[in-house]
Amino acid sequence: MLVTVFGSLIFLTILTVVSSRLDLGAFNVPLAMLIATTKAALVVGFFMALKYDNRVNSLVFAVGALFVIVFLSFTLLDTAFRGDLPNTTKGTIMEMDAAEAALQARQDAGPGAAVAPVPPPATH
Amino acid sequence: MAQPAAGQPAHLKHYFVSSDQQFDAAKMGMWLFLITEILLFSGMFVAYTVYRVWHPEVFEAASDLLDWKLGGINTLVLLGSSFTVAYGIQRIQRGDRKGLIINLLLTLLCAAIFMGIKYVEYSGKFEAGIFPGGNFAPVGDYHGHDMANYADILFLPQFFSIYFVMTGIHGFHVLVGMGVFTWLVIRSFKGDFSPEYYTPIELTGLYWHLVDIIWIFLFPLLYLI
Amino acid sequence: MGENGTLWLPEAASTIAPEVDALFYFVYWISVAFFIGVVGFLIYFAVKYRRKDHSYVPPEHHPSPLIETASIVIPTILVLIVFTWGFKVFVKMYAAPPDSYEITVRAKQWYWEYEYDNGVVVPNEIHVPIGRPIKLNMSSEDVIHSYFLPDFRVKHDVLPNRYTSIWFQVDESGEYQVYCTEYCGTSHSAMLGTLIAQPEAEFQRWLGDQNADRPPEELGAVLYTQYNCSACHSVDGSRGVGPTFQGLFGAERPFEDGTSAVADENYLREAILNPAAEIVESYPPAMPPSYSSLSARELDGLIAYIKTLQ
Amino acid sequence: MHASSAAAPAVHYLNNEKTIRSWLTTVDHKRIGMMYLVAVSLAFLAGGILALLVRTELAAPGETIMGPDAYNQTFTLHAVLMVFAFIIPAIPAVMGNFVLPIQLGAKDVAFPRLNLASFYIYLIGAVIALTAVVVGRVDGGWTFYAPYSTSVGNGILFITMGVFVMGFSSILTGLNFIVTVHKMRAPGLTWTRLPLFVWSIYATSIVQVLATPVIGITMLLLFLEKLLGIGIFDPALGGDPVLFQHFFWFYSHPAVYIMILPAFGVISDLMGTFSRNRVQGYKFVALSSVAIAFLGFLVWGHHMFVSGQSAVSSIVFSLITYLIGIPTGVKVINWVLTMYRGSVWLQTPMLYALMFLITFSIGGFTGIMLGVLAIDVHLHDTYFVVAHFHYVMMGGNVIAALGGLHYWWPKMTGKMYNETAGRIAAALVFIGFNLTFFPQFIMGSRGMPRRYYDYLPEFEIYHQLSTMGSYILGIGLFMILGYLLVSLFKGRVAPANPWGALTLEWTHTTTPPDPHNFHHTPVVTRGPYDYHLAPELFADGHSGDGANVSPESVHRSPSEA
Ligand code: HEA
Ligand code: HEA
Ligand code: HEC
Ligand code: CUA
Ligand SMILES: [Cu+2]
Repeated sequence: MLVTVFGSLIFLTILTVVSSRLDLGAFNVPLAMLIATTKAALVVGFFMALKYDNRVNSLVFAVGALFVIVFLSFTLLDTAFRGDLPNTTKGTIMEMDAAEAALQARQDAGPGAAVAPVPPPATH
Repeated sequence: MAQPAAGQPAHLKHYFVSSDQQFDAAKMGMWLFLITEILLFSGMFVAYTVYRVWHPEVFEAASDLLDWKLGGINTLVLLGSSFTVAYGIQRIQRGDRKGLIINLLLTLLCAAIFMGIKYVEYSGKFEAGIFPGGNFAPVGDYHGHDMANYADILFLPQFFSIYFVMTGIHGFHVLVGMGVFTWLVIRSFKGDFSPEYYTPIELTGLYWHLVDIIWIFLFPLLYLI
Repeated sequence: MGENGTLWLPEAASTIAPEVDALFYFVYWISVAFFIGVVGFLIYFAVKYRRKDHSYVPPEHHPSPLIETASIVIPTILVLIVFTWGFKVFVKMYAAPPDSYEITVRAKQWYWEYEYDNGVVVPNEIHVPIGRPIKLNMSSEDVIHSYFLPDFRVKHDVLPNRYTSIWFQVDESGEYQVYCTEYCGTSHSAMLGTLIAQPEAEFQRWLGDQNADRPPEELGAVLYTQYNCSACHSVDGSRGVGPTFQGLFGAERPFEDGTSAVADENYLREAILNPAAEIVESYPPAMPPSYSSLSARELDGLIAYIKTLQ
Repeated sequence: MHASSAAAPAVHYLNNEKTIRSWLTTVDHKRIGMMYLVAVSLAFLAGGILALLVRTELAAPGETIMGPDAYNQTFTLHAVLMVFAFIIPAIPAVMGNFVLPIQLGAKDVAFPRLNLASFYIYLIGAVIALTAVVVGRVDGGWTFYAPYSTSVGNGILFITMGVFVMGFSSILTGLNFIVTVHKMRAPGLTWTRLPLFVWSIYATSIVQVLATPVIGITMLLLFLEKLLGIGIFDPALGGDPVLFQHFFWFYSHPAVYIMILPAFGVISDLMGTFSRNRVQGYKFVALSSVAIAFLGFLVWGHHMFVSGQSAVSSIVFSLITYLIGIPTGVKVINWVLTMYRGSVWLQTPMLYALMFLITFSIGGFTGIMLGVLAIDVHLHDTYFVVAHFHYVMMGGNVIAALGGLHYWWPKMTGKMYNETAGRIAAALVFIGFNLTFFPQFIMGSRGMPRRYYDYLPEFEIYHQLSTMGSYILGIGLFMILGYLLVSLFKGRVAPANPWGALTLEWTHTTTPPDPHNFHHTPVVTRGPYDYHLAPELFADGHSGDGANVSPESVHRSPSEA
């Protein structure tokens, strides 16, 4: 059984690499996380034998995982909605200055260039 | 100090009633320790997510700078080491001491390969001037990317700070694991373990699998997406 | 409510302040009522059931489960009322009306700088017109500070690399205290300021006056207090965090590194703009670097002022 | 008290081995607890003296005894010592270590060597933190907000590492206790028969294990920020200083429950014992500890209402903040009801318990006021907050700890302290404490900001009252230290069960306890506060304080010793 699990883990690793090479738009990140979570579940369940272990240890693990989620989601509740009241700006001053400079640069470049979007820093 | 009463196994501490109780306690203790490790890493995952949500395009661009092939090999190596640990435990449960020792040595080998590859990755980055945070000063050519294009991207240094801190702490855990495995190999040679008593291996195994799990998440987050 | 407010709260000068105060006193009186209940029963029981017979064991008894339920339900209801109320006032407090008069605020270690839309820049003393909403757009040049106007019941942190804002409306002229409430270093407690609320016409006159030229020594004397040089430097010869200004001009200055120099105009300019360059003997390198942004006129003014202190 | 005291048993944990080495290398949970007692008392003493210096400086506006830089470092060090070196280990590591295994009927904690290691890790951490003072200035308060903390001297490197290391000690202690509670209970000791002290230490341990690692990584990141400029928190490098505050409070809000939950446990045991009555609503009180532990993780943002965090998160954090008041209220009400129809014995420990109910309630209610969004905007970072947290930490935890110390002192040392002195000191502490901190509420809500070295003349009267109060408080505390030390040499020999309590440490082991706690694992047949089921203690006119320890220890220990 350990061998089967190991095989699945290898397979999932390949799968995640392959899927990340494809452009799935918004789905790339969730898919990668889904695969990683599956792999983690396999390791926890079989290599660490939590599936056959005392229930209290599963509880311990679940509580640990739960609080990671709490930490993450409550922090995002701030950072993802920063500036929802007008008393705080969304972006930093650095970003605003950079955006302004980019805008200025495009205007200086003449009317034709003004419509072109700022090029993304790098491509896949 | 009270000695274990006659008929009790030598590893049983006097304040425990039975071997089972002692083993269960040790294992629960280890699981608790593991969740503290998870929460320790969670800080880094939160930092990663926050900056990624703010600047997704920067993080995508940055992850292109990491070599997914090296990361992928390291993933496989680490998974392999997890397997050998689990398999080694199965061996000792069946009384096969030699099998245990072989598997532990294989684990150590995998860990060494992992660290070797990490060394290659780190030194390559340092040469290209990729340092954490404020020291970020990219120069020259790195794996076919002209680093000059990356010099002024806002928040790119943050990605590498997170990269170095995460993989750094992870690598530190691998090193600690290697130390403990070496000690276990020595003890196995001495014949300290038997199907009745292999708690230290079981616990170190749990630790090692956790280190593997962290990497399972780090790999896609840093190298792929 | 007199000039000094109530026992618990200072004068309620802004339009939002009475709303905050009403909520404050609502929660306050509920808490007082609960507290009296708790302490009342506590004393009553402690006296009534005081141990007289040392071998007496009270029989088993079960107080009504109603108490358990009540002690959950009643606080929950109260708490929900307070929550809704508190959050409504909070949103109102931070959502500035669109027609607000905007002033830029920059926080530096350790003073406030205000910039009006006509380019006038003044330190530490802010003038605002009464009877209309004012919005302060704030940012910091160094560490986090916090802008606090107790009489207006508003406060917000002032962050580096991000703009935050507060707004208020004050309907009566007067002078109000400004505090910095986020720890920001040595002179955090001296990072005070004054807000002067005045009728629109008076305010406009003041704003116009700011551009009128003042003789440099006079300007320097004003800046000396406004920029908080006074927190560290005395003008009467006494020792503060930094050396006194009295008799400074023209004197021989010994430095920590053993060298020395004569305090001429260039030296003073350098000492203000780049305080870390030369550290005067027996003083800590505590002078903030933030004064490097002083304008040439302000510098001339300060130097001229120091010259007068012989 | 009329019952004769049992002669102290020939061999107990204090005298079974006598060398210093035997102390320093001991794995006995009782000895480790006592070593912690000495260590945290020193930390409290040091922190308290710094507090008195703070108060003296504030006795008048302007410079009184020190300059602004010295002041800023003094209050920072005061807070760091009090929080990390004193209050967090205080009850769990001292009384938890000493009492918890015995209350469980266990011979030791699950991992005794780890327990000793935790103690040394704590010491090392404290020493590292203190070197910060020597190598560079550390100011800015115990919250270490970036970017201020990374812009001052190198002391910050040491203090963060010190906190990091002390955190490990706290994690390991919590881990040890959780496993001990799960795996080491005596036969018959079901979850519903656990003393409430055990329940609360258990809940505390959960928080310690889950929250402390995050302060670890936070301190590490701050360390790297200072050392390498990694730009996660430093806005000059594009980092977000508010993110630091999330990291810090994700630990430090739950940490306030690490401070208060053990105090709740002590109070529960005291209320039960000194009312000789079941603690009312046992299950509510027990489970509310766990509820508070969990809810405590969801409210950290209430420290950041004016920091620039999003309004949505402020609103959510505010709502959950109030919810914590509810399980806490359940406890307070049940404690008061425990006296109802009981037999209330107003000995020194009970005086502290009653004092706790008063001061903690004030602290709690003002906490609720701070949780109200619109009110907190006005009160944030003023002395109102300072008063709030001293009411819950000093008036909550420390008062409870003093109660527990007086309660278990006879068990720990085998000696009784002077009761009259105890009552006088309790009164001084109560008066001094309220005089110190109540005026701070008023000046705070009138606008006096915290962390101020200097202040406007309008606040002078409040500051003066506060300073006077702190001296009275100091006198009370020094008096306690004095008579407790005197009792070690001159105190009356303590009876086995001076208070007539029912938990195992009083009924089933000697005073001071046997090195192995029990010779035979006790079998538990009743709840921790079932006084009506304990005829062996109270029948025949006994007041429970007699020598009738468990039959087996009394009858068998001499022959086995
Ligand atoms: C456990 C926590 C704790 C405790 C107990 C105390 C106790 C006290 N604190 Fe402190 N305090 C804090 C935690 C604590 N404090 C924190 C976290 C801050 C915030 C800092 C910041 O802004 O970052 C703070 C800040 C703070 C300030 C605000 C400073 C400012 O904002 O400028 C003040 C001012 O009055 C103050 C005063 C006091 C006083 C007078 C006591 C007194 O109660 C002290 C009394 C104690 C003694 C006098 C010592 C006597 C002890 C013995 C004799 C040993 C006895 C031993 C046994 C009995 C076994 N504290
Ligand atoms: C032991 C430590 C401890 C404890 C137990 C608490 C308990 C609580 N605290 Fe406190 N707090 C601190 C330590 C603690 N706190 C510290 C150290 C700080 C400042 C840190 C710093 O900035 O340096 C702080 C700051 C602080 C703030 C931030 C203030 C600011 O900076 O602006 C807030 C805001 O919500 C808050 C709220 C609460 C609440 C709601 C509780 C609740 O748990 C209280 C619950 C108790 C009761 C409510 C009383 C009993 C209830 C009843 C009798 C029933 C009836 C109840 C109702 C009707 C509601 N606290
Ligand atoms: C927080 C305290 C602080 C503030 C505020 C402050 N200074 Fe200083 N200043 C110092 C200290 C400390 C020194 C001595 C160390 C040094 O030379 O840098 C000093 C030195 C000086 C000197 C050199 C004095 C000498 O004796 O040679 C001058 C000139 C000076 N300051 C001018 C100013 C002016 C003008 C302002 C306000 C615009 C100001 N300072 C604000 C702390 C301060
Ligand atoms: Cu600026 Cu405090
Ligand atoms: Cu809190």
